[in-house]
Amino acid sequence: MSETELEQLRRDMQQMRDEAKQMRDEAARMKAEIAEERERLATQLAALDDRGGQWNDYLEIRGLHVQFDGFVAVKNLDLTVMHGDLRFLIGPNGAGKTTIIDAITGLVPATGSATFRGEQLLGKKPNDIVKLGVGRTFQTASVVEELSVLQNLQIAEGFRKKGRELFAKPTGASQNVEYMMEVCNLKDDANKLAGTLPHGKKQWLEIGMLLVQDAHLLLLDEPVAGMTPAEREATGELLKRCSRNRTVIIVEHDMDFMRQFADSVTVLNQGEILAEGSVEDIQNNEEVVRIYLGGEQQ
Amino acid sequence: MNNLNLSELYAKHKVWFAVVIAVALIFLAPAVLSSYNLGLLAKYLCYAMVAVGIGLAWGQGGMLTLGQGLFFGLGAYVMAIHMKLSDIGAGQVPDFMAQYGIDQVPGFWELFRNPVMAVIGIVAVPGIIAAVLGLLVFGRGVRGAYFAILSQALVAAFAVLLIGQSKTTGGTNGLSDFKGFFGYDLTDPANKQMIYYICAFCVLVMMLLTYWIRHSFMGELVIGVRDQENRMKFLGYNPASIKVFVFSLAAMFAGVGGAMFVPVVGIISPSDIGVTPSILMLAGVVIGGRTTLLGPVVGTLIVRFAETQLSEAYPSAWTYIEGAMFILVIAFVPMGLGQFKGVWPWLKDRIGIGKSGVGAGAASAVPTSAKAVKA
Amino acid sequence: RTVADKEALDASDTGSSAASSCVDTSGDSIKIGFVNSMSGTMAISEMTVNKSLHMAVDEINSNGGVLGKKLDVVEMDGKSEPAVFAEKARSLIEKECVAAVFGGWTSSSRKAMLPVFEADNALLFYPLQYEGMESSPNIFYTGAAPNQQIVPALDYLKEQGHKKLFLVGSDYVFPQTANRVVKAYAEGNGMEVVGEEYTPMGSTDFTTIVNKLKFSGADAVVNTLNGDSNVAFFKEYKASGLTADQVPVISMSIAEEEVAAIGVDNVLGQLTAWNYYQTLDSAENKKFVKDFKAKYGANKPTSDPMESAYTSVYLWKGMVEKAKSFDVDKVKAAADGVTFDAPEGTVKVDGENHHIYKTSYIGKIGEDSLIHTVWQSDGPIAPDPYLKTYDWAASLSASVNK
Amino acid sequence: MTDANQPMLSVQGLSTGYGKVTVINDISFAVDPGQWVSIVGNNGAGKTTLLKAVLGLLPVSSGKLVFDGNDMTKAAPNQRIRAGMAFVPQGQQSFGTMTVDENLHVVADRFGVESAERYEEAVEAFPVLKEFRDRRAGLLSGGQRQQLAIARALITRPKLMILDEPTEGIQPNIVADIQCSIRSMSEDKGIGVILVEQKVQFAVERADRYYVLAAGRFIAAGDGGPAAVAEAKESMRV
Amino acid sequence: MGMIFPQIVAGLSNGSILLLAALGLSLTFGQMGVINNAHGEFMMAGAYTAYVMSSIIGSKTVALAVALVVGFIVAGLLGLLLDVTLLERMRTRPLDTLLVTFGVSLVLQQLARDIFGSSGVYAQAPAALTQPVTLFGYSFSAARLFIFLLSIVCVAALYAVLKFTPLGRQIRATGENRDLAEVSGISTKTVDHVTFFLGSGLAGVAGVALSLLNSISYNFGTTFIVQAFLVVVAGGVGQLKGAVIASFVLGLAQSWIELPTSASVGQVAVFLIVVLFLQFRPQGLVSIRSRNLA
Ligand SMILES: Nc1ncnc2c1ncn2[C@@H]1O[C@H](COP(=O)(O)OP(=O)(O)OP(=O)(O)O)[C@@H](O)[C@H]1O
Ligand SMILES: Nc1ncnc2c1ncn2[C@@H]1O[C@H](COP(=O)(O)OP(=O)(O)OP(=O)(O)O)[C@@H](O)[C@H]1O
Ligand SMILES: [Mg+2]
Ligand SMILES: [Mg+2]
Repeated sequence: MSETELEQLRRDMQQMRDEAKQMRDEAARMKAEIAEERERLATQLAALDDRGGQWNDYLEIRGLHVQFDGFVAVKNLDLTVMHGDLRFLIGPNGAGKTTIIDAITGLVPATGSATFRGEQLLGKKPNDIVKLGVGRTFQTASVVEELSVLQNLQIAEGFRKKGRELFAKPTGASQNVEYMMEVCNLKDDANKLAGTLPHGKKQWLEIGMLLVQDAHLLLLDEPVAGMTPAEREATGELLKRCSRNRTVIIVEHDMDFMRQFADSVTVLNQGEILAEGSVEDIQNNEEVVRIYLGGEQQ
Repeated sequence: MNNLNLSELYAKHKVWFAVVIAVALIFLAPAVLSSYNLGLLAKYLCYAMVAVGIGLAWGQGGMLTLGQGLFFGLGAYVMAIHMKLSDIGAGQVPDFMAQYGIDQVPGFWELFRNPVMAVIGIVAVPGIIAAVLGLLVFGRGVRGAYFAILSQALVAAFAVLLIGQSKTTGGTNGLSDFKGFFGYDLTDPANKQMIYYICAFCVLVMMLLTYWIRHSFMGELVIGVRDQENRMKFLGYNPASIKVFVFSLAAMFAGVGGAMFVPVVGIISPSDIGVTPSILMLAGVVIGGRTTLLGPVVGTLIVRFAETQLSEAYPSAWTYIEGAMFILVIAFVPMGLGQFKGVWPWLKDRIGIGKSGVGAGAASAVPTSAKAVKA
Repeated sequence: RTVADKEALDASDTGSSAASSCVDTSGDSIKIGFVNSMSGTMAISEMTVNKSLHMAVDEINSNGGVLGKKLDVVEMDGKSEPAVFAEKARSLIEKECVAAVFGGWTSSSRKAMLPVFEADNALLFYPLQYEGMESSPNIFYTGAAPNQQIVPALDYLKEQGHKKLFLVGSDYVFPQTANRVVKAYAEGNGMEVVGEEYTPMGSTDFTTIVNKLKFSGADAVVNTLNGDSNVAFFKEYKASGLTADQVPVISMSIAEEEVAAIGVDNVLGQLTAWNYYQTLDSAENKKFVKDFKAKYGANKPTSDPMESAYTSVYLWKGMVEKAKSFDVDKVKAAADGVTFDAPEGTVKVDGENHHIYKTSYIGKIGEDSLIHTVWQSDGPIAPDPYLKTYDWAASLSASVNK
Repeated sequence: MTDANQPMLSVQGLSTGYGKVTVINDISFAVDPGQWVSIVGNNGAGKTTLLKAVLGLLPVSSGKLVFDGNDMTKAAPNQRIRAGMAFVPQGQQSFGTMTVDENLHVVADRFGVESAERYEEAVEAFPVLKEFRDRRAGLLSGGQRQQLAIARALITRPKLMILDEPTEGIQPNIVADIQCSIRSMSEDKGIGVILVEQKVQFAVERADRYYVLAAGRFIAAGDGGPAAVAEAKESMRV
Repeated sequence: MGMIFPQIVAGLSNGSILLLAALGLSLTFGQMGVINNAHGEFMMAGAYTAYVMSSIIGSKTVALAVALVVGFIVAGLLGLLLDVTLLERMRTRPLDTLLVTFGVSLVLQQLARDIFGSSGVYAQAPAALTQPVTLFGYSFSAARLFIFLLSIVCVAALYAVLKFTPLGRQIRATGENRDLAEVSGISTKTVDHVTFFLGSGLAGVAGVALSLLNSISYNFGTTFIVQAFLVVVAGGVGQLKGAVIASFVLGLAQSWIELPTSASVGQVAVFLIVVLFLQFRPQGLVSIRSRNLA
């Protein structure tokens, strides 16, 4: 090997070492940032005021039945989720989880009954259901792509506006919106068009919109799909916090996430409830393991 | 790079552009134009009123309405009937009815003999009919192309109906030969000028209204409904009512445009409101830029002016020009003149001279080495 | 700075009595205006009128013009839209300052222009047969009034022994008014109207109407359909097994031009009612047809509206020469009794209602795509746009007489 | 055509973006037959965008892409697919108005006599699809649709399989199956795999090689395997 | 009463005319989302083809057969040209195609006027088709019978292509999700062109057929276009079955409503029926439910 080649090699190696160092530094910096971010979030969450719920602030589903051209997607389902509960709804693909949410929020016709705060939800129009304090997110984020993040939140917040208010010029972000942007890490993107957000941020925006709606029954369809572990954690904490004075149902396939945050779990299979209980109960249920959890990885 | 400055200027001082237009319409035009040309301008302004509404309904609300002729016609016929009835004495019937041996003015027309009722009717009839149609159609989630086609069918049906009911509507002849306008003699040039002022005033008021709505919370809702109609339901809004509101407003604008068309032009007939005239009402909006406030008005004035000028010089060529206008603008400059801001940098980018300074605001954080991939 | 002042300044100093007339009579030519549809649905028909107008002007110019002045034509496109007709008429009068305007076809275009001509006290020569019930001091109607076309057609049917009439027409003013006349006539003359149907303009579906026709027991059809609809109607009529011998159709709007477009095999042997056919056997007509073909091509037929438009220019010339002035009021005053030996025969202006005396001809469509006279009125019929002279029409004229 | 020394897919200096916004900046990597390459990165890093560029769904602003010895930088997506790429897009996409069967046939059709055989192979792998073969794909649940999407890609027996977050919305036990089947694809059938994921463990654990994408650039790379998981996670933090 | 049978025939015949006019639209609108306002002008192109053929070919039967083929190709090529030059760049904004094609229709109409003159012409039909045929003692137009059969043949052919052939699957896949089709190995560009060619070609066939009943002029197509769109909308976009039912129902409704009233009322009624109908089935008669929000 010639001298020059050797020299070249040496130089290359040096360069690589430098790069490696740079990367390490970068990683360290990022770690510090994460820690900082966690702290910030924690303090913010602590500041979330406790709003008391009503005595009947719970969801009661009785005999919910959803049928599509003869195919029964949800079978005579009974389900009660109490105020302050963070309920996970899991089950194999096609079990009917999304369909339950669709039925409650008026997207698909269903029979039976679903009451929240004593009000029947079935048979009402989606926008009237929202007015009863029921909010949801969608499995595939559906935000208004041609409006900015801020405007999306304002719209979500403003559904009770009437008459004159509708025609007033929107003044900057309200306290509520400002706060949620902070919580959902959307502050920098406030004026970006929602359509240009990456997948994960859209999910955040969905959640943000749900929160500023001030809904008391929150239905989230795979909210953390497409989020990074750190973001999942943050989302989980936020939702946990929210669930203290609300009723929250989360549909998820991320079992880590479930284990970390679930208060209680309902397992659905072929439109019927297979099991219900705490996280441990579920994990120890052989049937659940067999048809859903499997060998468990991750 | 003069152009660039101009476009920046436009972007920054839109309001001043509007003011300049307003001043030109109100003070300049009557001073310099002959009575004949002022009449033409007044006619263009009538179409501009329709255009403002289309800009709102289509540009903002995404409702491509091919049937504004319906509302234009409703406003116009209410006005025309009023003018006919007030030309003649009480208890008499207008000439076109007499021709069919009718000796009693039907009740729904008699209503508009009263000037106050006529003015109310000009706004209310199109507004209410649009609201009813809107509730029927939007309430069931009909939108996009479906809506466009339905609106076209409706205006076609309306024209057939008008023609078929010639005993009460004058049929294909339409209504013409008016003597007075709310007691003012139509042949007096001073009154013609007054009518012009009314048109200019109406256009400006409509633009102000539109401006206000676009910049209010409602404006955001309208975009929300355009973009994610179903999602809006789950945010607690009834998309239908938002759409109905916008659609009715656009219909009212069209109605007023139609109503003013009658004293300005002196006739209203089904051929002014059929399928093709209705689509042509979109021409100015297309050219001027559907999403902007000024675009539809400016575009309409330009198109109608060009039509008068060119169709006189080259009658058959005008059809080609008109067709080409739709084709080229929509296919290549879909946002019309409103895209003016973007055209220059885009062009420069295409032919590769210089670096663009406009429109890169959003991109400034990212190195801009990429060429434009989407025109 | 009131507008009235400005207008007064604009008005030229011809010293004419017309308030806003600006006609320039000082030069050795005088402007006249044509307003025809050169685009839009009516262009096909109106361009034929435009051609014969030009022919008349060219003839007049080569024979020394009017009062020694050459005619200078300004043309405008009415675009088949009444509102545009009004606009262009105004432009011709106020901007171009023409001495008279020729043109218009549909009743709606005439109705749209009427107020303009009255307000500016200008002159319009309208060449088409129409539904009547109108007479404006500023319009000369050189086409047939109802009593010069519809009434003779009915007289003919009555004479031939037809008793049950079926009326079919396009849904617009002329057919509707014409059919009112038919119904009044039938009532007063022991005939019966067994069906009356209208189709939207441009409609091409006649199955139901022809079914109704077949089941109505009619023995003749009065057809006031317009343009393209005739093709679909006659094809359907033929396919349903009806024939011209059993149930003849007499058409009010099918001229030589249309026969070619409908296809002669579809309308062979059917009847028409007009005041002029290309086949008329007179010296004036032979010359007219010959000149027209020489100018525009041998395959171009001549028709009633064209002839009427051609005649209208000569009538105006006659009036001006009688008045010795282009002034509108003087021309109007001189109009009564002006005659012209037109291709259709001698015509005469009625100064009262501004219509003209015309001879009526019933024709039959022949193999050669031309229309051949089978019946004609005894000399020119006096125009009676309001049908005041017919007893059976009392109810019609009463409603219009304010 | 294939030059023994050349990788099956080689991407050199690729940059792309939306409009004026550059999202992917000067990226190079290569995939060999039978090699499983994972690209991990946080959301918004540009993973999907990178894949779109590789597939030709987005025009590239600079750089070069060679597949199987042919320069395909400017080729239309369908040409790349026909050349042997297969793609499972993000978001459980399928032809919603067509039945499950038709969804599969639309791909299988291309293979003439072989199409029936390939079709059977695909439905064997995913029993749900067999069960719902006549249902419209748009009515399936999210996870069922995802399985359909993978089956559709498998039918082409690709040389290079490109998957964009294939496990999103899939039940845990099937996720494990998917991992296994990807491994067997590359190992047994010699298919090259590009897997894009956020779930680092899933992506890196059994991969041959991994890259970490952030803000449109690779910020780390290494060989896959259980040991590499922590490493990759570390460089991905935030 | 004796008119029942003839009226049913009239209604079916009208339905088949609507169907023929709407068939191509149903394809291009349903599968590609293109709202082709120039469809009527493609029909006009077909009709003029029939005219030209009947004037240059001696045997009118041969002329008609040739015209059907040539009309298909002429209109198809016009469509292809339109697609390649304009529509291709507008795939992402289907609503805008409505206005572009309106411009195209203006231009084509004027072009027809400049080429063939503004007066109507007519194509001589084969003698057999101009005679009445007698069925159960009633005379009917043979041309209408021919059109009825032709429309059935066209529908069946189109249905078969869409449902059972690889091309059909590709057309549907492309219509639904262009990117996904592309990454499934379908050349969407080609498929789109083929689809538009077929759809426009069908307009040409319709034009040839309808020239048997009507005169041919530059506004030949405008007579049908609004109603054809209504059929597509009422039937459910992209749904052949829906289009078939909708056109016959509307055809029958129109002739029956027209019977006691008038043609104008019949026409208006058809419009209103569709508007009211959409109250009950906003997606049209036959619609495919999807779980997507958008
Ligand atoms: N509109 C519909 N028509 C017919 N079948 C439907 C319809 N909507 C849902 N289904 C069926 O109902 C079942 C339940 O679907 P659902 O979306 O609720 O499942 P899921 O539990 O949310 O699954 P995943 O976890 O995959 O999202 C599925 O088999 C699906 O095919
Ligand atoms: N159509 C678009 N127009 C403009 N910018 C876009 C568009 N699509 C994506 N982007 C931007 O490109 C960047 C990368 O997006 P991309 O979808 O490639 O991310 P990703 O890594 O796949 O994220 P995820 O894991 O959430 O799917 C993001 O910043 C996003 O905002
Ligand atoms: Mg689901
Ligand atoms: Mg992605």
